[in-house]
Amino acid sequence: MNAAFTPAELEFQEEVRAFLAAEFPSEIRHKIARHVPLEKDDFVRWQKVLHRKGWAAPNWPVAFGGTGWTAAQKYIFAQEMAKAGAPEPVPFGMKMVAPVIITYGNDEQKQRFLPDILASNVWWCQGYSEPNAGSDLASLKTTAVREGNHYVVNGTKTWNTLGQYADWIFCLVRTDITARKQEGISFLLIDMKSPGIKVSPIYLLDGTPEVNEVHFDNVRVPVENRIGEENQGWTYAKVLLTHERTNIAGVPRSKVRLEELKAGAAAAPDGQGGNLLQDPVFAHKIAETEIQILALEYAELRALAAVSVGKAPGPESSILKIVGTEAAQRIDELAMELAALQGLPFVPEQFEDGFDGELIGAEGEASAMLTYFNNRKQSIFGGSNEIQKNIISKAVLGL
Amino acid sequence: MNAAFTPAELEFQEEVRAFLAAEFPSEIRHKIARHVPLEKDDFVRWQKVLHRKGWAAPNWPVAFGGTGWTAAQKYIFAQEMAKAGAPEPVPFGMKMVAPVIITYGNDEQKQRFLPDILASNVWWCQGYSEPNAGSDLASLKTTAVREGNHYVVNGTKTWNTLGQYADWIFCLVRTDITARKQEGISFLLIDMKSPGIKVSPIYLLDGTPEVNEVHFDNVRVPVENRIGEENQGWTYAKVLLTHERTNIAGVPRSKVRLEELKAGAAAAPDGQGGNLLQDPVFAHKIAETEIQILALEYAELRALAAVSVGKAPGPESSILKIVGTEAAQRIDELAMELAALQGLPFVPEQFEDGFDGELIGAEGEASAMLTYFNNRKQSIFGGSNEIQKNIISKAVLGL
Amino acid sequence: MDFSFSDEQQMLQESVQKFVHRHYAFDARRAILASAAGYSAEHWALFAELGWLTVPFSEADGGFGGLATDLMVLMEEFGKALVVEPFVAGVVLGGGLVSALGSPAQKEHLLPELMAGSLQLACALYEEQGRYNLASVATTAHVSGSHFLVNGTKVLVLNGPVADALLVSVRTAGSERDVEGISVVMIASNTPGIVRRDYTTVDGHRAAQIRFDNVQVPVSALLGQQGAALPALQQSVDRATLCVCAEAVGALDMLLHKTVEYSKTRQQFGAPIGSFQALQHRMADMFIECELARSIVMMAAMTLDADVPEAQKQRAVSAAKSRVGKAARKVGQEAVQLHGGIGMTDELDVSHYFKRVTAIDSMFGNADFHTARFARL
Amino acid sequence: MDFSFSDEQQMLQESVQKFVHRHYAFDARRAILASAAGYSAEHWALFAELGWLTVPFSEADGGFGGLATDLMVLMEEFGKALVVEPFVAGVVLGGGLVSALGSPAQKEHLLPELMAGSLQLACALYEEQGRYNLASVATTAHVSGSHFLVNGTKVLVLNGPVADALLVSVRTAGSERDVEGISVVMIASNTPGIVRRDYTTVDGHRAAQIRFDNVQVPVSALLGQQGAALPALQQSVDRATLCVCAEAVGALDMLLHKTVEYSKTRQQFGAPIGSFQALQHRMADMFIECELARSIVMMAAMTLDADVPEAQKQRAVSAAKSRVGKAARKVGQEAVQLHGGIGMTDELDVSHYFKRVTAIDSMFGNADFHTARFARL
Repeated sequence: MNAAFTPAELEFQEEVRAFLAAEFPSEIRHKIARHVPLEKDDFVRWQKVLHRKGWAAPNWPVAFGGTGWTAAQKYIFAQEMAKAGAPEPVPFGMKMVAPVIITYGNDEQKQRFLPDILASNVWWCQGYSEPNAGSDLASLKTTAVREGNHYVVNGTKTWNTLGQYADWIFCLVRTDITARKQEGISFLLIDMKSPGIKVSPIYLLDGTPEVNEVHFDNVRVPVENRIGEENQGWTYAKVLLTHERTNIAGVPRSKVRLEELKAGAAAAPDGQGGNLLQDPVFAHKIAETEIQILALEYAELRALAAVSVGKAPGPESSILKIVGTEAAQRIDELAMELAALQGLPFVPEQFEDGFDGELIGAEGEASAMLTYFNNRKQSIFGGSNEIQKNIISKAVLGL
Repeated sequence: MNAAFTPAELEFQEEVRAFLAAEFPSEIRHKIARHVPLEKDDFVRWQKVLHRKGWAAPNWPVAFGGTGWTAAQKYIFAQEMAKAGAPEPVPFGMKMVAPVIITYGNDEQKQRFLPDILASNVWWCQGYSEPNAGSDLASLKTTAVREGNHYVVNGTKTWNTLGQYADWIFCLVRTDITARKQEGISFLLIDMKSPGIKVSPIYLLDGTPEVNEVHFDNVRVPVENRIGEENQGWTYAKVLLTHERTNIAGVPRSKVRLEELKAGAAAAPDGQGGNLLQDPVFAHKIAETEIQILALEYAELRALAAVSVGKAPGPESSILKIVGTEAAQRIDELAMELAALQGLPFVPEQFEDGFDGELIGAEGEASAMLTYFNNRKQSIFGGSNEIQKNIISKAVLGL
Repeated sequence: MDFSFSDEQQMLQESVQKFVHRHYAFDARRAILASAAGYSAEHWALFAELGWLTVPFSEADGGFGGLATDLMVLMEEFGKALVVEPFVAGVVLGGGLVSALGSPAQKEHLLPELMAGSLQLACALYEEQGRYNLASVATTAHVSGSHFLVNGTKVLVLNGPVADALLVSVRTAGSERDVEGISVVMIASNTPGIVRRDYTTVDGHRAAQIRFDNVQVPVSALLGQQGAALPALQQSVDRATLCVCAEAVGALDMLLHKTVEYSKTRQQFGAPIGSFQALQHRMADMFIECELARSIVMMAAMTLDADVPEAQKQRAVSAAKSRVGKAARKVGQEAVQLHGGIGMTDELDVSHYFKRVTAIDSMFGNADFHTARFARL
Repeated sequence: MDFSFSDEQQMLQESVQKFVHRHYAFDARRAILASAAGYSAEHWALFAELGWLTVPFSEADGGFGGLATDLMVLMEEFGKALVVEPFVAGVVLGGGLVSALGSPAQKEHLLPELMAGSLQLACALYEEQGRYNLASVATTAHVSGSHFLVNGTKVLVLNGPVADALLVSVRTAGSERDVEGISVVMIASNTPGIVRRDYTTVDGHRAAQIRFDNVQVPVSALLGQQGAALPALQQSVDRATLCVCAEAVGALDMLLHKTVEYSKTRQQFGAPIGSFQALQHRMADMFIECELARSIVMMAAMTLDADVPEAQKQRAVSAAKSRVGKAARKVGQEAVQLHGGIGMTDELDVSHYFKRVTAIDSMFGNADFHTARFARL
């Protein structure tokens, strides 16, 4: 057992740092610092920079453009990315549909889809959830009826994050309505330009339209866009749901945010002539959160190490999702407490690109409460924390 | 709405204070202060003092020896008792079996049993739980088979608090083994001197033998000792379980303990030259607990006020049990943190009557951890907090 | 000891319930939020007509009686409907300051107008460096002839955008956090030198950040004795705090109620989610939080109405605000979580209740601030 | 970065597992607890024979290697069986002080005996007024000729009742909480003037409160440089702290495991209680706590073995102790609660694990103490 990086790992760390310092676009960095929401172009631009370096998809097999990194290298990369404030790739193509295509797609599908995902030429979104199939995903109702060489798709998918930008969507659809719940589901890739698709935004409680409903009205999808066998889609979907747990805990990002929180507290007057970091109660809460994240970091490193010696990522990774979101949401709470009454103003123009007026509240304060609201989704989306606890109790504890 | 006491209530408060100052035996007061467990004689002696004053059973109907007090008077009485450190009556006779006898017993039973309970001539214990029927009380297995004018009782009851002192036990027994769970249960009063009864102590995790198992081996019980109808005992038992919620929250006692905790913290060196009450983190935890108890106090007062205008004590009173035990257990935690390493010594002779050596640790510290251990029972016994939450979700929220 | 509502309180409660039922459906509220003023002038006139604007004031001041328990009854119903009209900021806090500090002439001039609904007030009490400390006043008022010259910046002036006049805490002596030397002046909103940045708060109320650049105020605009305003400020803020606590109790009840009802209809895994024991116990915990919040707010209101020392009243208000903040965190988060994705949407009222109770925790001192104040008193 | 056990660590783990399986059933342990010494001399001899008593020591000192990660492996297995032999108090803490402070001659004299199991040590470091502050030393050692005269009282001297010699922190200069002026002297337990009050701790270990009344100690009994012992004291206590953290990880795992197994068999309402979702989620939470505790203890052990500044090591140990304390509270309480009444009884091992993890939180600084130390560093 050894916590230290090897010389080779330290060298890699330097390489990542140098790359980020040189290549991470300062405009994007600036936007993030000002809490300006990134647009499609920002994500694509940055992802293409990573692609040029060969670092677009650290977790793909080398044959398809992956990096072949060790667990330690992936950890270093994620950590340095977070420290530099560089956004993760939008996961729907790179981390969600690609592994399914790689594992279950045929050669033609691999050649057709993977290079454009790797190069960020095509933006994907997910079509899993439905209005009446949330945590109970397998109760989905969107149908795909075979007509010759096409499926005709009807139904509604929801919680499509950034679906407004998407070129393609991957969907779970019901191809056999007589079969039992998990059976009769197929996995389709659908061109968003297909006639009959309508995207309507859902406004979240902080006013952002980051998720959508996608409606399918007799959308014709070529049969060759189906992954694997008909009616076997649930098997592929399940793999996706337990796959790609890398950095699901969000530790590097949470560590950076915690440092920002401490800096903010040190700069925040406590109203009594001191600052908030000197307030023992607030400092205690920060320390507890920092300790939680430290524990989480090592839980993730242990999981990565297990994977790197060939063990499959087990249901234990559910704890990374649960604790990762809880820690992130705890930071949101503390940031809101730090902002105090200066968290109340809702001034969206402050977060628009090009805003150069005076901020209301200190840097970060004005967005603290909105971030708190928005991030409540973390424990709901991506398999709610309740579902994760069901997984732990069934698959780990055998209850 | 008015929080103030009326002049009559203030006068009553003075009367209670004067009575306690004059009549509460100093030997018992001294024992409690030194955390010496009270013995049977202590309880009986004090209860007889209350009886002479006519205050033994504040919640009984006046016809049977109750006080006829208003809700406010009962509140004042409970508060002053706690402030004086005077123990509550052992509940099994006064607060558990007596209301059942009063409500469902026949005249002969009332005359036979109630006066001796009121005068503390007879010590009762409860025979509800069984080793395999804990929270699921109705699954009890102790049988009572009718033979002429007797029932023959076989089985085992457990968690008999202070059963080693008891003259009588009230039991739920199964008189019809063919009936569905809640049916076929009868309510029997059994003389502990009956042949075939064996009491064996259960040692709890703090070393105390305060609970017992009571074994029944062909114990003959006269039929006239049955309350109400045969096979209708569950109805009577249920009433008992929701009845007598007065002071179930233990607010007066918790308030006194909190004051002791604050005094202890003010006297406890923090290792840095100050005391623990000056430690903002510890003071914050105390304040939160104090606020919780204040909220609980008013929740209980609201419930008492509702009862006093004729509303039945509802399932809302489950929150008094839950929050009352949580608050008490929180005080236990804080007392243990206050004691710190001085909570570790286990020196039982310090808590024996007549011990006059030097205490290890400050007053209260030496018992803090044991109290913490022992009081974990509060959320388990008397209808576990999980059962209370089931009651709330079913009976209050309609789930 | 008496926990029952008086006849007047019952009538007040019913009257608000009737109004809310008729005028405050979720869509109607949404239209008010989207309006320029951010509140309904018609509703405001109705509030005046129904006598609600007189509730905070004593009979001597021409009001309903000024009991905190009356305010509690009113505010809880407002909370159930998420009423956005600026009752607390303008009438309880603004009117409260006038009532506490004003001379007989000032009161006669201002209070009838306020109770009639024809005067909108806002209080500018908080500053960036001061966090929740009302004594941290760096805004200065220097005497210059028969005028004060006011300089400084106030944050989160609730109702600032629509107020006709501002009640501003200013330092007339001493240094930043001295408890002495704080005064309150009333300044017409259109006075030259006032630079206002209006905004909507996260929960849909209107507020402003206000800079005072050499604002000239006649010395007659002083409310109360010069330099001695802090106790009245604290008292008025405490009453406003009690009001938002009671409002939160109403809103929390709605969050619980809506979550329980949703859980009975929402089907997942072939059963209503309300049949899952893990969620049942969490809703039981929400119920407990709601009941404790209601109980402690009742305690605080009754204590404010009682003949007890001021410190005990402050302690009671802090206890209530602290516990309500805790309940807001817990019940709000659980309501959203148990609703799932739909609870995150703007379209459902649940998210609006969640935002309001969360915002309330950040107003007039959050849970930590009040827990510390409670411990100190 | 490497998270795998070395071959030696795996062998160590298996060797403890084998011992525990053979010798440490619950009843066997109960017999040890009831014995006069409170530990088994036979076991102790076996520990020595198996080389476990050498684990804390560097190869230079003749030990196994002295890695914290080795200690972690050993202690976790001890925790699973609730081993009561005084390994931490005597060998890790006592031996650690000798190793850190002792002269070559002292080490040569003491360490072989210690590793052979023929010497029992105890450390007298804490005082009533000092809480967890090792620098709060009021026990004095005044030089008188070629002797120190030691006066003062130490609390919670673990292993005190059976120790052959005591390592005592004394003040040789400065005032009560000065970090300079603290020395360590070794005093034979039978030295006149030592007044010992022996007792069992709540979790079945043996300890003593010890008063020193003009105890004469030769100056040669000084370990290390006079007045400069605090850093070594802190370092040794930190290693002992890591050990009890790892022990707690083992015990917590058993609490989880036993609760899960019990829930699968205990029938209530016609079903095993482990089928109730509310309890399932609570056991999932227990699992999470156990995994986080294990992870952070691994972090702390790896940090102690790394080439990093002392402050970072202290910070790592404090993080671990803080989190383990939290886990002990949560997992311990839940294990008892989910077992119900039977979990409260002395007869079931669950209550003994609960008491041990609870006691561990109170040793060497509780969760609050270490959270504050973490924040400060």
